[in-house]
Amino acid sequence: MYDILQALINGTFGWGWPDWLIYLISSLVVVTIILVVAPLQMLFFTYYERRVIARMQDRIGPNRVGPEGIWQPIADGVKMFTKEDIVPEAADRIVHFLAPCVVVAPTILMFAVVPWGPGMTPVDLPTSLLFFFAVSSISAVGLMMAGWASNNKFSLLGAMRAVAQMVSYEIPAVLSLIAIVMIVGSLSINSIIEYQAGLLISNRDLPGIPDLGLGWFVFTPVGFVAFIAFFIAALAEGERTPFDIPEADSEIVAGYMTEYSGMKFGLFYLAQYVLNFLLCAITAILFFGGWQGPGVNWLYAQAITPTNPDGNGLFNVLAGALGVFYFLLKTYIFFFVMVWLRGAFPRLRIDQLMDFGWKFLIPLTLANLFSAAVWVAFTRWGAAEGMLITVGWSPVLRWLAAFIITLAINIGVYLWLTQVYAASQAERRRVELEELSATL
Amino acid sequence: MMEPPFEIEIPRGRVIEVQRDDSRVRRGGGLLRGMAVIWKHWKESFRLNRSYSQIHGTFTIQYPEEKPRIPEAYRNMPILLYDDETGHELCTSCFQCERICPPQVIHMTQAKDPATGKPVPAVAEFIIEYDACMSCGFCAEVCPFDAIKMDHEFELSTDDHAQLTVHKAQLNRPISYYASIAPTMWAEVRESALKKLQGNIRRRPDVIGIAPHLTERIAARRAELAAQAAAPSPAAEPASPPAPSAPTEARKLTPEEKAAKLAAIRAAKAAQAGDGVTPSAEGGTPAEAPPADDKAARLAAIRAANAAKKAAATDAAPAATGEPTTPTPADDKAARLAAIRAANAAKRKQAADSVDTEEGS
Amino acid sequence: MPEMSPAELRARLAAALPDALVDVAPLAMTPPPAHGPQPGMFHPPDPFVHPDHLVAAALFVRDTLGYALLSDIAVVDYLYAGCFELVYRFYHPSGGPGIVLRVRVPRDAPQVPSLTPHWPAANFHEREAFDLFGVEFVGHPYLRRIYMWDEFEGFPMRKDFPRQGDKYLGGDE
Amino acid sequence: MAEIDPTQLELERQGVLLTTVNRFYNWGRRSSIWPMAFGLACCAIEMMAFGLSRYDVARFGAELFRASPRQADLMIVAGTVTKKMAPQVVRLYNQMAEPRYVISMGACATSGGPFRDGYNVLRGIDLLIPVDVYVPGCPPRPEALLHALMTLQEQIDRQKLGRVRWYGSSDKPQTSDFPVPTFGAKGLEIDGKLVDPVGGLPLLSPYTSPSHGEHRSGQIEHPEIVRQFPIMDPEVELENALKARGVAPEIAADDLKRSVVNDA
Amino acid sequence: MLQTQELQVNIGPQHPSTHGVFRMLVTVDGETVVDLKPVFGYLHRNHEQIAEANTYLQNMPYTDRLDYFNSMANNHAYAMAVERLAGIEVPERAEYIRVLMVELTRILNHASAVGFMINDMGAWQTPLAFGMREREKILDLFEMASGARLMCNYFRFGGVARDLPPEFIPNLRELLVALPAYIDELERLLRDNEILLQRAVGIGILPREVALSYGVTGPVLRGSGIPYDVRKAEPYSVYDRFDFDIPIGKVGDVYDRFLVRIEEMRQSKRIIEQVLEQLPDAKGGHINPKARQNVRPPVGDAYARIESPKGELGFYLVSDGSGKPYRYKVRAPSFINLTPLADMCRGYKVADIVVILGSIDIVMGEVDR
Repeated sequence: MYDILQALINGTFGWGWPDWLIYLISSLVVVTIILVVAPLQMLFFTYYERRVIARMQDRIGPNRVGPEGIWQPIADGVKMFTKEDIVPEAADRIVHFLAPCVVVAPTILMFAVVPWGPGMTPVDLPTSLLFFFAVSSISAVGLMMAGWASNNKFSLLGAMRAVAQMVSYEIPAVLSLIAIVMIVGSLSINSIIEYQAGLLISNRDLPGIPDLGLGWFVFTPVGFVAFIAFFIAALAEGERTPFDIPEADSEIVAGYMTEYSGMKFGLFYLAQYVLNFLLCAITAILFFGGWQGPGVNWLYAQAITPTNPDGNGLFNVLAGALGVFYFLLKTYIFFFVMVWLRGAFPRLRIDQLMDFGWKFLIPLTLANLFSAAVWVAFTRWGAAEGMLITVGWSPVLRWLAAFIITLAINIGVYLWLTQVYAASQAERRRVELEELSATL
Repeated sequence: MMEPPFEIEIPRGRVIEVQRDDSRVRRGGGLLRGMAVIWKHWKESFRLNRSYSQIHGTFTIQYPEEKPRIPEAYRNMPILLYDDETGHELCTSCFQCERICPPQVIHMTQAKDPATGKPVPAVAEFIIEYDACMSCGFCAEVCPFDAIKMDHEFELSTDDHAQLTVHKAQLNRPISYYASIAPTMWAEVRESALKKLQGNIRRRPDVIGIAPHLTERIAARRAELAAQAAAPSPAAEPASPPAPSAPTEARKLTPEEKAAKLAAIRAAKAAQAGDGVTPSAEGGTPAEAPPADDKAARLAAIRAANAAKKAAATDAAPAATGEPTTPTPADDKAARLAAIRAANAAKRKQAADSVDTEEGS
Repeated sequence: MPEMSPAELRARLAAALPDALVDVAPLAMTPPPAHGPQPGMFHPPDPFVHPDHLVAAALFVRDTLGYALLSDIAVVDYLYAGCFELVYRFYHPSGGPGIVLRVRVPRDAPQVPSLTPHWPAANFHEREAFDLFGVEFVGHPYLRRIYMWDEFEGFPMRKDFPRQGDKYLGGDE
Repeated sequence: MAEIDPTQLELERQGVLLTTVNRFYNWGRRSSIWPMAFGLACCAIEMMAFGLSRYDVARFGAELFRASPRQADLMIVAGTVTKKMAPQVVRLYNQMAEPRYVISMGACATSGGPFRDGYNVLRGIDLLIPVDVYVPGCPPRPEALLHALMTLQEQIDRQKLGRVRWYGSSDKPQTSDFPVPTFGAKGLEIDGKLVDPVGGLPLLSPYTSPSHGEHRSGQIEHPEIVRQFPIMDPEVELENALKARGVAPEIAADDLKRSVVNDA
Repeated sequence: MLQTQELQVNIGPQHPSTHGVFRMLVTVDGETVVDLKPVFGYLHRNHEQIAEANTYLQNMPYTDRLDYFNSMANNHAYAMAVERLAGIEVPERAEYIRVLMVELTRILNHASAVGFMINDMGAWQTPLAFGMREREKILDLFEMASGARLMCNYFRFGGVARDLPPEFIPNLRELLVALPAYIDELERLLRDNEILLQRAVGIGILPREVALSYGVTGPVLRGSGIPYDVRKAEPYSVYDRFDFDIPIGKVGDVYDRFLVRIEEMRQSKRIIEQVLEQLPDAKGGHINPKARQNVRPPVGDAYARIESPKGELGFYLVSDGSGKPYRYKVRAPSFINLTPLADMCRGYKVADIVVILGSIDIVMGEVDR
């Protein structure tokens, strides 16, 4: 944004405004866009989810408010804004008020590092991935505040579950990302996206692959396993089925939200769906190339960029539009998968969820980390690093070797882990039964 | 405790143990299969499912636009029938329904001849508490005169509790209305019901037993006929041209007109449905056309015929009376209601007071 | 499928538990009408057990005869005769018709030994009977009202509990 | 909404702003009525059917059955309200945030229905909380419930922002708490007074429907027809019952007294 | 060692997943259930007391409201009890129609019971929606025959209220095409589902001796491995003329009950097909006994029981010779099946309680009556 404004104001119009002013203007514009886009995404997501899940249940879903029910989320918003705000007598008023804000703020903040298209990153931090996950953990504090301030058993139970779940699933999420980070060698989201140019194979791994924007990580064994692990962890972080335990309404009414009404509840709702959007988006970015897709890079190469200030502004628009299109398409597809899972599955119990996270997902991601190391060693390392086997191999051979070895490792680990996990579960059940019969 | 004999032989069948196979190691295949099932539902949901043999497709009936298929036997709330032609109610106040009603929501009083004070086989007031009716249909089942029938109308929601205590004026429906919602069930009892009605009409003096909103019209018509009979005008022609539209608009819709309209709409819809299916039946193999189409067409024919009949009746009725009905004297009723309400309130207050004193003592 | 007639059951019980059985006279449910046909007396063929030997009889039925399904405990309030009758119904797991034991207790002191400690199936039946009829089951571990709230007074299924509504005023037809 | 507020009329005449806001507000509320996941008896099954494939209340934007009363707009009282359950229902209603609506679904919730002669059945939920829409039927078809929802939407359309009961300068607090009955020895009590005895008429008058005026609940108003609710007088009743069964009163003199039972 | 404190959690009575108004006082230690006390009565609507003031026929619609999923089954048991008491014969065609209706009821009950159980596990209504879809079709058939969806009030003493309408049988045959497809689909969706296995296998185990001593019946008893089914154990109506199997479970956990219900749906479909083969035509006798409105049985008592979808449903009637039952007692399967709930839940997690409760498949109308 800054580049374009710079080029537009000082270049095309030649007004010669100072840098800080342009920077200020561009920041304001970006902030405005984020603050408009985030709730819009949330509104669209609620509608999208209700329609899709209705279709899965042979129903129709909201279709009477506006054309095909498209204004439904707006009506919900209007209603929530005007609904009475109740603070329970026994609640801690200040914390009760602050909690939704603490939950919403980080989710909006996370938008800052999400690239929407080529050159369309609001803030291009060199450690944007770290920022993203660091900020996302803050909302756990808000949940705990909400649960505690409500002074309700169910709220507290729900909040505790939510926090326990978020904390424990952050580990597999981050571990699976480290595999990607190792391969890319950077914590910047933009460089991760740029790495995924190519066609089925990234052209950074194997130079010379034509750049169709399809060299996604998910096509590699390491990336695939990381994707699955990350997506499962994302479901848990976003409190989606089968991990929607914090708000399991058949067990603990509505979880930490039980005592919230009106717009405070609306804020939780907003935070949850915005978080879902961001998790879908980050999945699309890390494993499915984000805005990468056929044609984007070609268009962007002719646009105004810091490296190419003489480009054509029209191509900026075109590349941006195409990039945003690809990005949103992927995001929505992931959200569809989330809804699909919600339509299909019951939920796990909290201890089973913990078991699954700690006993299955974390070992799997650790093994995947090892695969990533193998991948890096085979494709990147040379004699200097002490990797003597591959000296003299052609890049294709090196890539193939890496692919086969990591594939074998990952499949083997997966099969072994399922076996071990099943055995451990059976053992656990046996022990529990023994305890049970002992107590009876 | 004795070990119970579990080896039980069962006549004509086996005891089968369910297949659990829960010792198998599972690797997510079951989850994927479940997702495939859901995907199929999502994919197929873009077409409609209206058949009993299908499990895929959108199953929703979009209610306010699309009316549900209600079978003839459906029973919601009881209604009282009166004869279209004579205006006489079929009910003779035999108290059968009041006696059988399980929640005791039917209340009625018998009409009395104002001249002699003797009871007449007709009902003076008939009250059904819709708010407690359990829709069991016993009243319709036991009624020897087929005067009380179960309605199909279910759009009865209201914001006023008092409206759910329904009096005779709101309960009255013409026979033609019932014949339009339940043609075969009415056809079964039609003969005997009308015969019994004829017998009862003979025992009813004056306008007793005539549906209240028709009373004045019929009284006027009778006076007219009497005058005609007195006057030597043999050329009088009862059938007259269709009624002028102006009074029809001014008046509230009478039940017959409503029913006729309803039937007409239904007939039109049914005809539409029939049209919709016939070309396909002709185009494709006729043998493959589901039996429902055939049925629908037949139903449509019956309904259209009914509607036509009713339309004729509606045209004739206003013509026969010659002038629009006036609403029943409302002031009188309101005054009475107010009196009763006051009495009730007093009673309740008294009861409360008595409890108060009890509490105090 | 085992089948056992009431007479056979009575014989088995008399052999095993000689004190348990009691003889009862036929019972009139309602006061005899002044005119018209007499309604007849109620005299079921099933064995009547003395309340003190109820547990032993029930356990005999379960453990020796194998009727291990306690299906039902029904209480009937014979207001005119001044007693409660408890009808215990047992079935055999391999099928066949059931057998019935009956117990009569006076209305003014309805005390029956509880089956629940020996046979948990009786638990809710007995609590229900206590709530609605006020039959006290001696030895029940948790004899509380099951349907009505604890503050409630009276036993609503007894025939002399006040009734409300139209039906009760019409009288028998 | 019979009388028209002159200021409102004036404002409406002057500009469209307020009416537009009003309409927008009503539109928001009418299009997003979230019911509470709360079923009592038979009607609850039809209420579930009304949320699922065949009837699909989601079309009206009302399929999000909220578990928490704080987030729900609509309480569908679906089924018999027993005296044991009535305090819970009132408590739940008190927990709901305004604007809140109540649909009394089916005969039992409206008047006690077929079970109104029972000793444990509340004769109409409108004795304790105001009801917006009554649906007769036992149970009403899901379509009838959809119709009730549409009736409720029509009611919402007619409301004016300035004069609904939870905004403006009403002297009542915004969530005027409805008294929660407590259990007594002979029926429900409010503030220690017997209000719904076992036997006899309830000693409460029903709340009027918020959108409506004077009418009271379904008492039959006819000089010759009286519904018999004998007011309970335990001693007289006991005597009557014994007489009807031909028993001398001495036999079961203290039958109505609660026998003392130890908790083991 | 960490000191833990036991906590009292109150689940219900308006809790979203307790199948109506049911309250459980749960004592938990962490997430583990230490003790559970069920509290009933929130739907105690005095069925038995009202029934003793009604005539025999007037009680028929009240029985609909006992187990409001299976009104036909309730009607059947009550009609049988009165027929036994008054010595009324039932024509053959009416018997077949009765069996047909009750088996349809069993299918719709199990379809929705499985759906509710999976809902309690946290599925977002999908299996329930599929079950309710099939249920709607069956309800359409009920409506055709009896005039009402839920509260059918279809059986009369000595027959049924009216003969089947002509469009009933063709529609039923169409439905019989959809039923196996639905059951197969349900199995594909859930049977091997890893999440369901995690939630269901080994949860809520009720060993068979314990099940027997608690007097539970129906799918709960059969899930525990005892093939007790009143239809076989003491054949009533015309059930001795049909071939069908009794599925039993192995362990007695939630999963077994789930599988038993699915298999019973298949068996019910088999029975319906046999009914359609054997159904005598309408000339075999009157099936609409209008004359039986005022039944006045002689002094005596009678007990009739059937295998309702939830277990053994019995009616105990005592007649004093008048037109009203002197005593009317319902032996409600859901009520008795709740007896072992505390034992089934003890030692499991709080989240399992609702699943176990869902697997027992209770209806509060019958529990509290």
